[in-house]
Amino acid sequence: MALITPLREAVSSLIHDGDTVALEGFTHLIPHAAGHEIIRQGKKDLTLVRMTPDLIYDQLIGMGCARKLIFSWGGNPGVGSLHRFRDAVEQGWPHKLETVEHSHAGMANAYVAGASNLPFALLRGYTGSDLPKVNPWIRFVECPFTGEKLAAIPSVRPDVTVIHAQKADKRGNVLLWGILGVQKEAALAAKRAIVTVEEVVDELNAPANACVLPSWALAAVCPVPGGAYPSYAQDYSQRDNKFYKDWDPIARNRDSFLAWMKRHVLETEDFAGFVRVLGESVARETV
Amino acid sequence: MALITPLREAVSSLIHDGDTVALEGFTHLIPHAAGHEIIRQGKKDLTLVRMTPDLIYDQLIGMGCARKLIFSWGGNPGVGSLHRFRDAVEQGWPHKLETVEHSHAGMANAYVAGASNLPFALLRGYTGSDLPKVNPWIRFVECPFTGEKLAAIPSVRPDVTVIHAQKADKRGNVLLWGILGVQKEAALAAKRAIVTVEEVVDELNAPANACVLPSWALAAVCPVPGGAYPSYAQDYSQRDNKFYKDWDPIARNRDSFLAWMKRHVLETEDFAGFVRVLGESVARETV
Amino acid sequence: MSELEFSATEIMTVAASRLLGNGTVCFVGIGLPSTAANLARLTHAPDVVLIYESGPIGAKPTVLPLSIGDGDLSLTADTVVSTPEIFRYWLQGGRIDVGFLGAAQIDRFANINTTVIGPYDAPKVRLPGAGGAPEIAAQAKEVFIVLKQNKKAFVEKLPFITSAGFLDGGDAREKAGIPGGGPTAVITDLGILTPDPVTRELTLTSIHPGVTVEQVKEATGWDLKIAADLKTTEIPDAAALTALRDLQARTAKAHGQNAGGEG
Amino acid sequence: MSELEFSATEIMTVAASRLLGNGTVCFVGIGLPSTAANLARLTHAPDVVLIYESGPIGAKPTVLPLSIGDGDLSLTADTVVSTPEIFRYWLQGGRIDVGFLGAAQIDRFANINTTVIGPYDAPKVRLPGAGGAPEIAAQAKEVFIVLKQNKKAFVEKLPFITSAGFLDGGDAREKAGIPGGGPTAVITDLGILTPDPVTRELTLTSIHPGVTVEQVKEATGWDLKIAADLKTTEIPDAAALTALRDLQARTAKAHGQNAGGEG
Repeated sequence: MALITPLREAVSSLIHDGDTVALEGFTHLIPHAAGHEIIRQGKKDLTLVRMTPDLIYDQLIGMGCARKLIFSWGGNPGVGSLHRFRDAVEQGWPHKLETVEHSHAGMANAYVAGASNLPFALLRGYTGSDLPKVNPWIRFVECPFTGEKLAAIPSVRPDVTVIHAQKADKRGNVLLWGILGVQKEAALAAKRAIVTVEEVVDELNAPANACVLPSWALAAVCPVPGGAYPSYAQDYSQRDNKFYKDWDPIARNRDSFLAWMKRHVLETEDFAGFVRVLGESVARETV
Repeated sequence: MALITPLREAVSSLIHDGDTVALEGFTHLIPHAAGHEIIRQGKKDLTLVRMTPDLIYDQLIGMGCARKLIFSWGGNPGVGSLHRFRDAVEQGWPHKLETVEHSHAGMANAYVAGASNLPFALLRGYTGSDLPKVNPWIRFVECPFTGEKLAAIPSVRPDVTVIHAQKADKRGNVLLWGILGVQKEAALAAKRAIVTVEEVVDELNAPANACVLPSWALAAVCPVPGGAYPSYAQDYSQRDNKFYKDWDPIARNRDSFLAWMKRHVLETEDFAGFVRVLGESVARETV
Repeated sequence: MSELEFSATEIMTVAASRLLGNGTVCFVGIGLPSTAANLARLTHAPDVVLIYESGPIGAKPTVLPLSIGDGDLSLTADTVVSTPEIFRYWLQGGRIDVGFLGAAQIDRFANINTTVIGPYDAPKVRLPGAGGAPEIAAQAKEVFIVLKQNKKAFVEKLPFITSAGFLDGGDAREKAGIPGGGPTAVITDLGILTPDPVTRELTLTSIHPGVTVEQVKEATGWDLKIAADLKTTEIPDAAALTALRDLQARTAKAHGQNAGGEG
Repeated sequence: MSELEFSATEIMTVAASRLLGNGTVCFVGIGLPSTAANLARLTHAPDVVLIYESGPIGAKPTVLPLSIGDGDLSLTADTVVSTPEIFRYWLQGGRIDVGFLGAAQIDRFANINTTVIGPYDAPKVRLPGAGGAPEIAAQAKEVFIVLKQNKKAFVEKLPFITSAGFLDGGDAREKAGIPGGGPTAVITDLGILTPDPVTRELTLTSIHPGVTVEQVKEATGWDLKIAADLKTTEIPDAAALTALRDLQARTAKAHGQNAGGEG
């Protein structure tokens, strides 16, 4: 049963050094506040899983939280490279980052297989691609009826999945809508699921067949209004496209990255603190 | 692109003798009107697929439309046996019926695999059950990573799937809600999907992430208000529980069954005709 | 609270309902299991989570569903997902605490048959078949089975094992690689049978008041083991009986009957 | 209709857009493919069905999405499903007519690289990676690829094949068991390349007005084949150009920029 929990407590008690952790959200509903809290608490040696490692993973990787990354597309959407990700892969800074690389179809199926408690995902995929040459976790199985060869990859079964959603009710049932990505599968594939939410309401009033995650399937629900920033929550906030562009020069250089992280994340108490300091930075810029 | 089509035309042009046909609906939204139309048009030699063959398949089987049945639970829900189904299996009347028998988990996964264009479904299933001894289509595969054995069954890929839904818009996009069963998967697993609907509206006004089947994924959309009867359509009609009970004595006897089918289905023009004659029968009874 | 008269079916239902702890996530079959599970929800276990294979999760029906897909299940649920999702993410996903099943026949190791009486290819009676039971029996953390006890139902050898209990007993279930814990209680109109911790043979551990051991043995197709410390089942308290009768009265009023099935 | 001046990117975009027939079901990548596909929708192909991997089916965005998960895609779609469903039921399900991709690098058989420049284990440049491309390239009935033509992008040998075109040419793709028909057009800022029906080698079959064959050869890292009946690409008509510019102006106003990516 998910109790309504402060984010700091949830991250501290549910995420351990060495865990496999998935923070999911497909452009929409990316759990940035939770990523910051992981950095603040100095979690180490994580195996990070995410279809589209973007700014949130650039920050986690640059701050040395990750030992390994399982992913299918790593970039700053609409802008270009993830400089911290590239620095880790190309130069081993701040330390070497092991990567396991899939396609989106592979990752999406691996989450489905994880949620379904299957050891592997079965898909038509990777044929003709060089990915199987560099990823020993892509194998092939034969259909016992037709003899056809199909791709098989291990399920994703994170120790912890973190997602952001629009609403929870007081019992900890969660409702999300709009672009859902792989969040439901990621949450159900995990041993422990943490959900940050825009607001806690008395009644969800979910439409028929909406995407609801029942409280008892979750480990913690944490109210963090705006906690997807600079990503967005449909019907609550807009994506801050400018921030994605601004991130490029900040992350390009190790020192400017570290200085930014220190000021905005390490030296702020929580997400509200981050928002306040970021506001100050933006105000200063625009003077 | 699904054109709005009269049911008679859709059944006549899209369902052929010998086809594999799935009529799905899990208590809710069972496409009874379409079943009647298949009987009226005297379709033969069908391989019928359905998780829960109930009254609709009892009628199709009793009228000799089916050569083979792929299923996982065959009964009159809440009442007892399907007498026509049992007569076909136990006595070969009106002719022998081949059966391929699964569990619900197997069938549900086989529809998912069909919709996913995979040749087989992978599940943890059937272990310890005698079903694999009597169904050669249940096999086992090994996980290429863990060596674990998992069940494999062939995908369901019907030539035609028929479902009933609440609404279509004028372009033929379909919206259904409430208990969804396997209908989406069944429709997408089929070469041709026919959807009968309660009504055709200007705009679906579907809630976010509702179950919508786009027009271009369907072969025909047929307005048949009440076409799930004696099953129901949430927010449109109630299940006629009494009819399910009344069916028991009608179907128990070959002659009473044939007489009922003749009067209510063969000698009526269409579903509206069926409803009219059924009303007369009920009125006569209650005099 | 004063005592009320009760029927054998009532004590069976109340006894089954008592086994469901509050907050338990329960995969419910239609019929007796659904009655017992909803009675639990309406009495001592308000936070029990009822999942039906047609898709409702957290259903709180006001009357007993006649079918597995009644509208009342959908309208009162926390969410309604597709049937494949129920079997894939929720049951196979390992999220079900208790699978609550009925059966046509059962053997001494709590294997159940709902497929055929007689040979599969030339059945004497063709039963409805497996439905969700094989995977519920295999994958729920534990399984409760509720059915009336008589020699036709409690048989020495099943003509067909639809869903596995403990197979041949002992560690046969674990050896077969079946993930869930298996049946922990068989609740009948005569008593409660639980598997011996080592042999896994069903043993009468509780007998309903007014029933004799001889009666139970007589209703069982094998030489039934009786627990040394055989208990007498607690009689249904008035609150539970009243809740059950109210539920059935509401149901009869809404449906005109009180049976149920898949489909 | 009068003629307007146009840029190389504009003729590329309009040429790509023209290839999309009305009613086509199109799996759209962010960036140039999304621009071309939405231009088609706003001009000659109002019933084109745009599917984005984040989940929207039948998206009709009023401005170009900056990311694959923009709210505008969700709000204007016929329905929004999960990402696994997009890849499983819709792409792998064989329901996509046209996969519309960009690329970092391409070879003569229209294989594409979006993974690394240099060795995989010690890359000179780490590119974003595969995203949805390998399965889009494999499973869509046909594939259009749109990218700017230069020697860094059009290379003799790819350091990494992320997504298969025709592999080594001829029937190599079919032999590998790849279901979709593969790339049928590569639209660049210089012309349109299409695979030879037998060898499957990309051949310049249409050249944009004002561009010379020498220029195109110069921008290609292999000895580019030129079609005997080389056509000149029809110039963008004023209606298309106006629609494109309006779309981009609306987009700039809404987003402050006009790039895009997955994520």
